[in-house]
Amino acid sequence: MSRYNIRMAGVGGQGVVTASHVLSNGVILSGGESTIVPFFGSEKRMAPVESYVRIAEGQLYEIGEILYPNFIAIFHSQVITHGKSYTMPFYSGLKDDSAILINAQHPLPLSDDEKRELCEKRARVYYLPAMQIALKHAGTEVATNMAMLGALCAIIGVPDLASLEKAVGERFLGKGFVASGGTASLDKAMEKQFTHKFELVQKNMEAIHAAYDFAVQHGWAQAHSKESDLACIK
Amino acid sequence: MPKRVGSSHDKEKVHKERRFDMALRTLNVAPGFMRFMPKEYQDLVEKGPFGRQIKVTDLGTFKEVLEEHPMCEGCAMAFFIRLSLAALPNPEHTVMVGTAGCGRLAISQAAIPFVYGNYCDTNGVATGLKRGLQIRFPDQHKDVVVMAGDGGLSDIGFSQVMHSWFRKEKFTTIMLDNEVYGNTGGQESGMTRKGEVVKMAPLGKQFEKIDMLGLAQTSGVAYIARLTPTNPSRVFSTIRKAVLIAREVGPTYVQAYTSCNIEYSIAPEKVLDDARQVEKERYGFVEIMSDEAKAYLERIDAESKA
Amino acid sequence: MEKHEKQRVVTPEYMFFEAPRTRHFITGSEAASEAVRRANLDIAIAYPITPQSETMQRVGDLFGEGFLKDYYRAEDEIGAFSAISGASRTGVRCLTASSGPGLMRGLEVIASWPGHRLPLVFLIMCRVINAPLSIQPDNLELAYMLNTGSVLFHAENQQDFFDYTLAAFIISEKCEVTLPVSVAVDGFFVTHARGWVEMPSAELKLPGRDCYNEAVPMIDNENPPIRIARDAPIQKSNFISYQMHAAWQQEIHAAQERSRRWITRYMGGLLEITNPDAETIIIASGSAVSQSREAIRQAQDMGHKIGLIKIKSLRPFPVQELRQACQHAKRIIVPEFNCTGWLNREVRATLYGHTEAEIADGPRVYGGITMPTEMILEWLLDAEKGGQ
Amino acid sequence: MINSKPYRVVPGPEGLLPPAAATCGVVLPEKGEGLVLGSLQSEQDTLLVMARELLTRKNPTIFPGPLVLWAWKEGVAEKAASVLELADEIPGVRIIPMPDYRPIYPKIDPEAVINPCHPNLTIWHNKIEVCVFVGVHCHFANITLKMIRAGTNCYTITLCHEAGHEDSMASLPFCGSDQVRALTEAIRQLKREGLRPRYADTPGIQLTPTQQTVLSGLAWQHGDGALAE
Repeated sequence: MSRYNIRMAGVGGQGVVTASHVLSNGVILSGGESTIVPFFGSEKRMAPVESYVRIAEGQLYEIGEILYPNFIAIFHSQVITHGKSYTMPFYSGLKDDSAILINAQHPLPLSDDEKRELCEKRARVYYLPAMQIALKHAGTEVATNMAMLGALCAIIGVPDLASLEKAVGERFLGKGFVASGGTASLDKAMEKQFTHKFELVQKNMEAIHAAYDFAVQHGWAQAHSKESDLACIK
Repeated sequence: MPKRVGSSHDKEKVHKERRFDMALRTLNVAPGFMRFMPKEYQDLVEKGPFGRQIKVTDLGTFKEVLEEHPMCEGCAMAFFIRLSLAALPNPEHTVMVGTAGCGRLAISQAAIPFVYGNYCDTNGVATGLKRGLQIRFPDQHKDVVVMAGDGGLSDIGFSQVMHSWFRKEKFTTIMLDNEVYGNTGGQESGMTRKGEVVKMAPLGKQFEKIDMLGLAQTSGVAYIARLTPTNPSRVFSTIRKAVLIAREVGPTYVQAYTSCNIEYSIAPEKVLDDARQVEKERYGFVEIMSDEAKAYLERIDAESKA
Repeated sequence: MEKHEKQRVVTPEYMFFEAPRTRHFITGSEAASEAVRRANLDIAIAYPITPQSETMQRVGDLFGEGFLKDYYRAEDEIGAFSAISGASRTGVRCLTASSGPGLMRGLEVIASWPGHRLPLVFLIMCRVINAPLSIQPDNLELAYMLNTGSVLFHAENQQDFFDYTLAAFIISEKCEVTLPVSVAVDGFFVTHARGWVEMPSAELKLPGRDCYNEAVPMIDNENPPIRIARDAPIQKSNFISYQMHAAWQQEIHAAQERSRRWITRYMGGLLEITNPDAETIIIASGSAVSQSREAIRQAQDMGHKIGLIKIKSLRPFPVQELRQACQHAKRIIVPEFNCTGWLNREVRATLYGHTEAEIADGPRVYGGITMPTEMILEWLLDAEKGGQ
Repeated sequence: MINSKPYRVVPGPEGLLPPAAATCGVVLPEKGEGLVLGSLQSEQDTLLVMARELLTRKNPTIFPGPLVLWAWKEGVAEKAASVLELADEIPGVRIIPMPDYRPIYPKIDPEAVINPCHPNLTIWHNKIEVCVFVGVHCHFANITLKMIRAGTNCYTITLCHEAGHEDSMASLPFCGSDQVRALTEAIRQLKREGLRPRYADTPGIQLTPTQQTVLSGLAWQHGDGALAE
């Protein structure tokens, strides 16, 4: 298992922190080690949220924000277009030969400088229509975070989908999880949408699978990463 | 009618009036710099509420001191704050004081000096501000307005609120009462209703909502009001009275129901329906004024008509 | 006409150095209030606690006489310190004071003053911190003050208390400083004891606060910008980088550094050295300096030459000066009136790698007792023996 | 002695945050002196360094703060005029104000303002490699200067009304309109001596795209300055 330092960035209410918990737990269930740390401000509307996931085979000692990620997942285009990112630009600190997964149907209008810098870093940039996938397969855009997880999982190759499914189940069915702030309220709202919590898990998994397949079909999976994904070619 | 700033003649007139007022000089863009100013400042200078009387019917015709803010969609508190700031009789001579809580996210974006100190300190800081301004500008009304949440004023800041009232400090205290600690994620406050199950009240709140109105009366607060944001013109007149009476008579207190639609699960589009219902069932509109305050209001009303 | 209107405004230089002075035998509390009388103070906010009360009730009398424009007794220390912070934001000259447990109660507010860039003077009459309760002198509370960002002086005696307090107002309001200045003194030993104090005429006063020439805008609606949210936005988010908070903290400590120039100009330096060429040196602050002076006299009678470094300013700390002064030292002792030895730690951290001297871990007294000169002498002689 | 070498305040980027120069032994100049890269110089030498940097570095920009943007007391209009005169001598210069210090929601427009909460957005976006701060309250200037040094290669110049700034590369204290005009004169002197400005072909002040949009969108603005005294 490779070492991953994943920076997830989005806005309040998108489930960035939830996604990071599920991913991290999935890695642990699959036998790896992982830690997460979330950060959010106290603005209420469209507030930037970041969560950092570290993945490794052995024990993890580091704490805190990931300033030098080798994977960035952008859950909302405003992270880029409105600078809703704790560090500017959104790819600040990105290591060479890393990947960026962005929730957007179409490539975002990056500036020439941004394109050049990403090119110099040999960054692979993937645009995933995560919200559309969520709507289509889970019937709610609240599952956008799950679609992001599916594609992320396909790109880096961990965790396996069975472990991820287990992690989703633990998150929504388990009793041990302590949600903070407005997340608990959102959970309640989500639960009302589905007759059974199991259905909620199932729908989430459908979003994950669909996005996973999308990534694989587009050749994003680690084993198949293509030169043509590099930012400088796009 | 509000004074519209359109023709150069009007502009000149507004400008002349402003010359006599130091505060308005801070609205004079230095010669040659207007074209470099951001649009919002150009608008504030040209179409802002400074140095003129604003009525509730003027909303939408002038550049408000508060527009963009980072509070939740549909937030009743943000709506109430917007109305209150528009209602200030002299925004160009007003200082706002806030503390931890959702409200300050909006108040700090307004074009009015805003002080954010520490936990519990609003009414102490306001006391110092009012007295300091009184020393420096004995002949000019400087309005100090505390605007903070139920937790900030009835729990952690309670002692300073009460003592500012005992000392008869001449400023206004406005409580944004959402009956919960909204900013920290929904914990019980002293203003939460008895029996509500919220965070840190796992068995439901064990005691009654604190009777701040009763305490204000006992403390001799000159003007006391309780309202909901259902009626903008009432909000306007209440805030206006509270600020004016605090200038001459004594401390004033306004308590506004500003629901937390997140923690109490109110759909954004139902926020005002909820406020109407709460107003009808239990919050009402209450106004308690001392005789001195009444006489003062009558006097300034007569003066303005004369 | 109010009393303060009859006073003549003189420059700080004239007040501190040139004005003729007369000698008075007065208590530390009287010395502090006499400084206030000449300080052109606008407002003081008080809350009683022993041994501070004598000073602040005298300041209340000054208000009664018309030397101040406003004064009141607050509900508690947090109320007093919060209110004085509001007053300071409006540009008036401000004073408050406290002791031991009161200081601890108000510490949240005290530690926020520098970040809010609030010029004001805070008098500290040191007293034991609870528990167990005592009203006696012990300066442990200064350990907590060291990291608040406030400029911090430690006065030795009544004369210092007068001089440092007057200087504090001027230093606090310098644009590049714009910080609270705290003047500490050991309770009872100074506040309630008499000493000779030389003072300029009470008909003189310092120039008033020049608030539009400070590091931040005033909250008075008379100076730009019209949108003033000058207190630190505390959130980490898109529009406020973490860097702002970090740079803000740096700036507080940089401002403290900038006060060095004014401490040197108005107080003759951050430290004061006696017998600079001695190999055995006492480093002390506050009342411990007076005790050390006597111990040095006794040692001299016994044929020992001992040096003394009096630390006047704890923040900023006289780092370079102390290193310079201790270059040839062989033995150093640090007498203190507190249990934890905060000055000792400061000294060790400052001198590490800059001196060959042995630094003794004491002597110390605490809990409300003075340090007998015999105790200092004993440590000195021990140090000399150990060093041989 | 450890660290006996004088600390130099050079352009960044320095990484997360450089130390405050004041805590590294850099002291503020007296009247008649200036600071260049952390060391004391005569006022005239300081002005010449500032002038050279302004004429030769990329995208020179003036950041006027509230104390010069608003004609709130005697002398400000005069100082503002001197700042515009200075701008007129720097070909290709832009003027981007710092009208206040609040955290701006929802977004800082880097073509409209520079904000102390995130000054580098403006420096990066406009690729500013030399700038002048004038009329900014010292506290906010200082934190801004440190962040700029942390994250950009911008050469910072401060014309301070008060005691000056250790964290800018070149700083002049006690600057009234006379000192601003002295800088303008230093620029003229360098030009006379044959220094060809980097943007010699684009004389005058350049408006940012946002400023152009605002200007063209609002007819009443053409009477610029009409409101001022």
